[in-house]
Amino acid sequence: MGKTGLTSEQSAFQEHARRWLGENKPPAPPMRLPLMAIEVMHEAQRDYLQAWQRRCYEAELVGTDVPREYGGWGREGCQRIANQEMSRAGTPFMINIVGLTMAVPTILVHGTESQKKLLIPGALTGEEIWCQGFSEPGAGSDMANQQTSAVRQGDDWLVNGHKVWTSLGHFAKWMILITRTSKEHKYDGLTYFVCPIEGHPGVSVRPLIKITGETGFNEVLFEDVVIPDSMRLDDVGKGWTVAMTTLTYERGAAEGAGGGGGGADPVQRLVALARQSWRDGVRASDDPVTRDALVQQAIVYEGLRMNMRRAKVPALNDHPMRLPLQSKLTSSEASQNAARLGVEVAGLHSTLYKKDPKAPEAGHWPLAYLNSYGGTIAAGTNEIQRNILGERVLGLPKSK
Amino acid sequence: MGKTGLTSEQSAFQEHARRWLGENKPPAPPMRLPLMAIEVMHEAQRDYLQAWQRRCYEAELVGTDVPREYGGWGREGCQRIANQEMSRAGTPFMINIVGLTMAVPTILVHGTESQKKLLIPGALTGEEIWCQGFSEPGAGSDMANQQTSAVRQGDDWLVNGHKVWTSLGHFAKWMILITRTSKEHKYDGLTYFVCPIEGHPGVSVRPLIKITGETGFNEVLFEDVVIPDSMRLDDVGKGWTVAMTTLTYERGAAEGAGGGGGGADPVQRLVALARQSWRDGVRASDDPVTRDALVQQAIVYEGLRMNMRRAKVPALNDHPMRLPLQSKLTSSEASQNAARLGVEVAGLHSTLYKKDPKAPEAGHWPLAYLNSYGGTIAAGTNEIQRNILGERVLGLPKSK
Amino acid sequence: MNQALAVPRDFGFGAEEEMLRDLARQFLDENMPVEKLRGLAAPDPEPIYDHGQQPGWDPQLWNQVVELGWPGLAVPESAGGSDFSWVGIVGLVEEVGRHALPSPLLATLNASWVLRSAQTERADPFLSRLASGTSASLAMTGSRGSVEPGDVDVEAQSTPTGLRLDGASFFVQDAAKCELFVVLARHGEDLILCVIPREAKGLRIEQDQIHDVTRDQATLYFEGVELDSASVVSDSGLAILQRAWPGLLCLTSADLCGTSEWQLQTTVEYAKTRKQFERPIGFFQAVKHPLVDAMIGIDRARSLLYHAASLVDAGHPDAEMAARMAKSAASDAGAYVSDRSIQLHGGIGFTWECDLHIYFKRSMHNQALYGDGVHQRRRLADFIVGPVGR
Amino acid sequence: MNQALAVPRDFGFGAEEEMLRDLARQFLDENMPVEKLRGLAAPDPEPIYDHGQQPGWDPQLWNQVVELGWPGLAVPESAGGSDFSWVGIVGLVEEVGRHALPSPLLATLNASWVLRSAQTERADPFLSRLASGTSASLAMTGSRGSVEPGDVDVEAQSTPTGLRLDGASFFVQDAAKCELFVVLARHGEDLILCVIPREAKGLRIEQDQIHDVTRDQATLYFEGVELDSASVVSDSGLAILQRAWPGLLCLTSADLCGTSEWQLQTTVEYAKTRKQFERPIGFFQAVKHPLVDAMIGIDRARSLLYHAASLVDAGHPDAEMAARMAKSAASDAGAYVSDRSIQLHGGIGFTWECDLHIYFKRSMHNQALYGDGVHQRRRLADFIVGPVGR
Repeated sequence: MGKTGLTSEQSAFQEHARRWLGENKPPAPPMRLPLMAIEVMHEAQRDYLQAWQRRCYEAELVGTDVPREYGGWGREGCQRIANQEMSRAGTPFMINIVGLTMAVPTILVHGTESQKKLLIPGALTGEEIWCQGFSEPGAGSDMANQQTSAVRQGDDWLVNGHKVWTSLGHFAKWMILITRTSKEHKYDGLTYFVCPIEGHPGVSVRPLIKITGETGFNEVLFEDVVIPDSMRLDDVGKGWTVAMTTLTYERGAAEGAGGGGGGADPVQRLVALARQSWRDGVRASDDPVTRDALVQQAIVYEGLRMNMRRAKVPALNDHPMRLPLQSKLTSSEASQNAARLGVEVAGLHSTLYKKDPKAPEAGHWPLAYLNSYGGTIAAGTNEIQRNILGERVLGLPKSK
Repeated sequence: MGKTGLTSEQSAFQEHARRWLGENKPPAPPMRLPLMAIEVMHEAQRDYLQAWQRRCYEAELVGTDVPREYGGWGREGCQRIANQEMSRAGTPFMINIVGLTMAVPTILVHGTESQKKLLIPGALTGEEIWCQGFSEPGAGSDMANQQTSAVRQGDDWLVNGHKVWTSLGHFAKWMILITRTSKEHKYDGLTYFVCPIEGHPGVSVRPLIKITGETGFNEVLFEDVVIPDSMRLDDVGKGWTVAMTTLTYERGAAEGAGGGGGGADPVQRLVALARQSWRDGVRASDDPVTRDALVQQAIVYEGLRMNMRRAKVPALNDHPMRLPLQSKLTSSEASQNAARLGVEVAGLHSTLYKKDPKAPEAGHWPLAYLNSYGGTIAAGTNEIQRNILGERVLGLPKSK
Repeated sequence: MNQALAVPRDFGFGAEEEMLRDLARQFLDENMPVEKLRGLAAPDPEPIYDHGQQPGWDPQLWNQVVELGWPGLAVPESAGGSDFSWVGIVGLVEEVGRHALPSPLLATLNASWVLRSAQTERADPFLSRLASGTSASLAMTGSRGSVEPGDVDVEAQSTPTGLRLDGASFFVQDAAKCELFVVLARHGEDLILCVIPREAKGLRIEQDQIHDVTRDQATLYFEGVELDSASVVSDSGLAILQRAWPGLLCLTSADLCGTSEWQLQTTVEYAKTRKQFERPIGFFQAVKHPLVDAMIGIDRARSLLYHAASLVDAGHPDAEMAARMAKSAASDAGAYVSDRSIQLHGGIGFTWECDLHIYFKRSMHNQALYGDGVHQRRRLADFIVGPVGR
Repeated sequence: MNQALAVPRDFGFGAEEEMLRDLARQFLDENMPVEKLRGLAAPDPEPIYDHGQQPGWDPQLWNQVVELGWPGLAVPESAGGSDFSWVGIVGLVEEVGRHALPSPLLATLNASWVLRSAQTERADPFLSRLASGTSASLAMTGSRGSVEPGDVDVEAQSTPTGLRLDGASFFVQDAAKCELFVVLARHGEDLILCVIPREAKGLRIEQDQIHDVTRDQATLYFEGVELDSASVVSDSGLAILQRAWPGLLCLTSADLCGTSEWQLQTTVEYAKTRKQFERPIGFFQAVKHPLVDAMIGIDRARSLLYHAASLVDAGHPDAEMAARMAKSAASDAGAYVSDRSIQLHGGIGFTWECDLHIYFKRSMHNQALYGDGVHQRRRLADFIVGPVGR
């Protein structure tokens, strides 16, 4: 290993990724580009992002560390590099984020050989979009309180229930689904399935409208939906364990199959906004209180990047989960605070929304601020994240 | 009632208080004047403050609303005015703060006629200093978890136990004391006494040293201490109820017998500090980020004053306890934040402590910051205050 | 200091003020329950956010409001108004905010306050019209979105018959609902204050696309609008606005206090009923304590607000300082409670079907109007710390 | 951008760095357990705070530290040091902070770094002395307490035999423990850097009275101190200090990260054992969540710190920016965890007998040294937002 901490294979891959991204930046999209999965509403957005994922897959930037027999590229420790390079290049995010960062890692750990061969390749290319069925109207933060029932019927399971908060559900071919198979035990009564969505009898997907006024997440209803037992992941009653694997990946504790990218550095965007905004007769970028706030954001974002880097250096980590488990919490709050600062800096112009030609960046700041609550609420509210960190890392007694 | 919201008696009293305070500001003390009871360490401080309380008493600014038969002045709604005028005049606080704001109101509600006649007059003049015995090493925020035992022996009670956090204990003639008289019931097993302290057999008072390096509060040990039953306040097993009366007064929910005064407006002090401190080549008072922070403090303090005023206008209060129950929390955090800002503004000079001739205001800012934790911890930590507000005012379920 | 004695200890909030406030609460509880608000302001978002449709309001209800005399509250009795105390009007506006009422009421109260602050008889005819129910809005902001008066992009040129206006005025509140505009325009060295009807020839009103669904906002383009001399209220526009400013700050602060209190109480109710981990979520300190902090912030803002309004009523020189403190506190409390209301509701709080977003956006809009906390504090520093360099 | 490639992804924290850090932890665990620290630094406060006695330290332990070679870590091998990486020294200093070690180590490391940054052979004799255990401290601050280099109150005048110093230097760290002072003085247009022994004739050392009991601080009065030419290291003092600055910022940040981590872990342990309402207080979110926030703040500071140190090692032009970010984050994290550590301990945390106050004060002192978060951010704004007025 050289001075950079990379193996020679990794260094070569980094060179490749950087060069390819430099030469293959996608064309400007025909519509406002969503910044995260929860903003994907229309088919045009889907088509654009799906095409981009396919190209990244073919350039080996997706599925990089997945074994070749499941459609991946069989490298080691290169997915992280691909993600970082995409982020650095400011290219669009991977639309199949649920498939790549949740489903694939979970199937790799808990799936059978035939499940792996059936499900992983389409997730990597982006052809088969995935969604997640962990949230219910009654469950919320208490994820173990699942009510969607699965009842055994010979080789099949009969599923009834109601999932919410399902990003990408309206485009999904597959869902990772937690169900209740026993009412006797809260945690041990859960079982984890892969469920077909698109066109599957008894499944209805209805878009929910967000506070932004846009769609992008859904409720999914199950009425006597049949799932073959071959679509079960791991044992009956082991759903909680499987879900923990999934969430470990989603919460950033490990690397999935490639969820990189996601647009320009918010700090640079904020600085640009401040340069064109006025505060009491001076440019906001010249106002010391605004400058202090901008620098606070810059420090937070640089801290996030350096945390990611430090997480890979065992000697600089007392507890292996201490940094990884922070990342969902800290990155969602960084985005929220940056967006709120953008609203403040824009002043009266922050009243203008996305279709107003006078709105800075087509209403990006109020829109991003409203959307940021997706990040601080979904996938375990940040209150729950703080419990998890206090309990799993600091060893404090459980609050629940 | 006139346009000022005061009765004519109150207006006349206000005039009197203002005039008297204008003409009778006490001479500069021979030592650094403590800013709160927890800072009273030495006899010289006590003597100075006791003399000042006596003069205020004689000017009818203390005990103002207490009936004449118990040594007070028999007015109505005038104590608040006296307190405000003292605060406005920036005169020293009343040393017998525990007696005036806790013991006297409690005895007035729960005491017998002879207890009132015996105990109240000396508390008002300041001749007999009071302390409080509610805190124990094991109890902390869980005030009902008292372990100090009182066992009936004929007409007396035999008390054994250990109290801490006792401001003024080393000068006190009396203590208001909660004891456990039954182990069967957590809340109904408590009984409330008045206990002689100075020279009383079996009582030892030991000063504790604060993080400032100064004394000012004590631990008090009880070894087979005899208290006559005539010193019991209200019924056996009613101690929790009596204590709630006491704390209602202490937490600012009602007016005691006069605990006003307390020194200069911290915002003016901060501004003066900023004028003489330097930040990167400019005076801190010219630095916009410091200016913003100073104004934040000014808004908080003005808010505290206006809250006090609004609390007296029933039409502007949806819930009668909403403002009063906030005051301990908000005023202690205001003091803490102001002191911390002073430390920041002083920059490198904040490293200098009280005996350094170069220290701004003789080390006031680091000293005040360290002392401020007395305010945020004692008398129910601010965490407990937030529980109380959430439960009693907002009606949320109990957290404990 | 002695002037402070003239300010009543109860902020002047007496029986009449209480009656007006309680009446307003009852009237709006009945006539603008949240179910109605939702149907009116926040039906399907697509037409509003994507196709330029203006969010709904209830002109019928406005007629009732006019009958109740609210638009004339700040108008002197001589001009047919009721010359009500500002602290009383503030109490009313809190109720307006609590119900997130879509209406031209605030714009009209603001306009009447500015006209009144002109202290000239030339304003009387307009004040009379406002008192009898003509709605009006202020047009005084340039394209930079200055939140202080004086930065205008409308030029007045003398013509043989009077004046002629060219340029544009931005961020005009509830313009679609208003019949008159009180316009600030540059005329040589002066800033003049004039009043023009929405039908004026050469006036083009272009509605902004905003996120708040409880109001509208527009840009007024002046393309050779002719003014006769009766339309010009004063040529001391800047002085008038500076005089009026504390009052305007109070009304926006009051609306913020009202929305904030609704957000707090709605979230408290949810925290009492929503269960997680077998307990109402209000049991958890991560829910309870932020709600307490929100309450504390709102109470600070309200107390400062009543004080500021009482100084406006007294014509006290500290009114500007007090009003800026109130706006800073109200903006910050509004931002905090808005944030926590969504977060503590969890998933449902992120949906359009939950009413929270209506208040969130009204509050966010109000935080920016007349300047947020940072802005007010910059101005306050001159009072509290002294000018830079002294 | 390409320069960034030269910075190792693991911050250059390799096997040697890990070994040094682990050794330091073990050595200090054994030789400066908190019980010893308490007895040394925080016995009866009265002699220290009221009668000018200096807080205690262990000169014997310092001899061992010298034998371990720590004072020479930043000294080039040519001058007898070990030329260790800055990121490794930072790791060591974190352990020093974690044990709140009273010693002249930090002062000496800082002094050696400045001398080294002089990049002149005239510094070598002094660097050799430091490497062999002579302690030293920087004297470079004027009476205003400027946290940036250049504002000095010491004047150098040419004399027939060399130079003569008059004036005073303030806020000299651990002066009572140091044998040499690296002094910045004004000489005409230049700022010269010179080294004088504590016994120099005309040098009067007056100890400050400070709250931190784990260090000392003094004012040096120069009353005609004579300098020969060998004592003058350079007449480019300002440039040297600017070059050295990122390294100095890193060491204070590292000490802060160390004290903060101790405060966090100590409070976490207390929260696991202290019971209230029949539960360990760590059960309550009002205790748990602030501890998590403290951890997050410390981790941000640590990651930024290793990055900054690696840029110092690389001589990277972004080192100043990174070091200021680290100091801002470390100061803010230190302030937050200091505050919560006392508050969450409740009554016992307010007493002298509890060790928290020792760390609280060391942290408060370090927050001010070289400028707090607000100060660093003001300087950072020029990098991140660009200069005012551009």
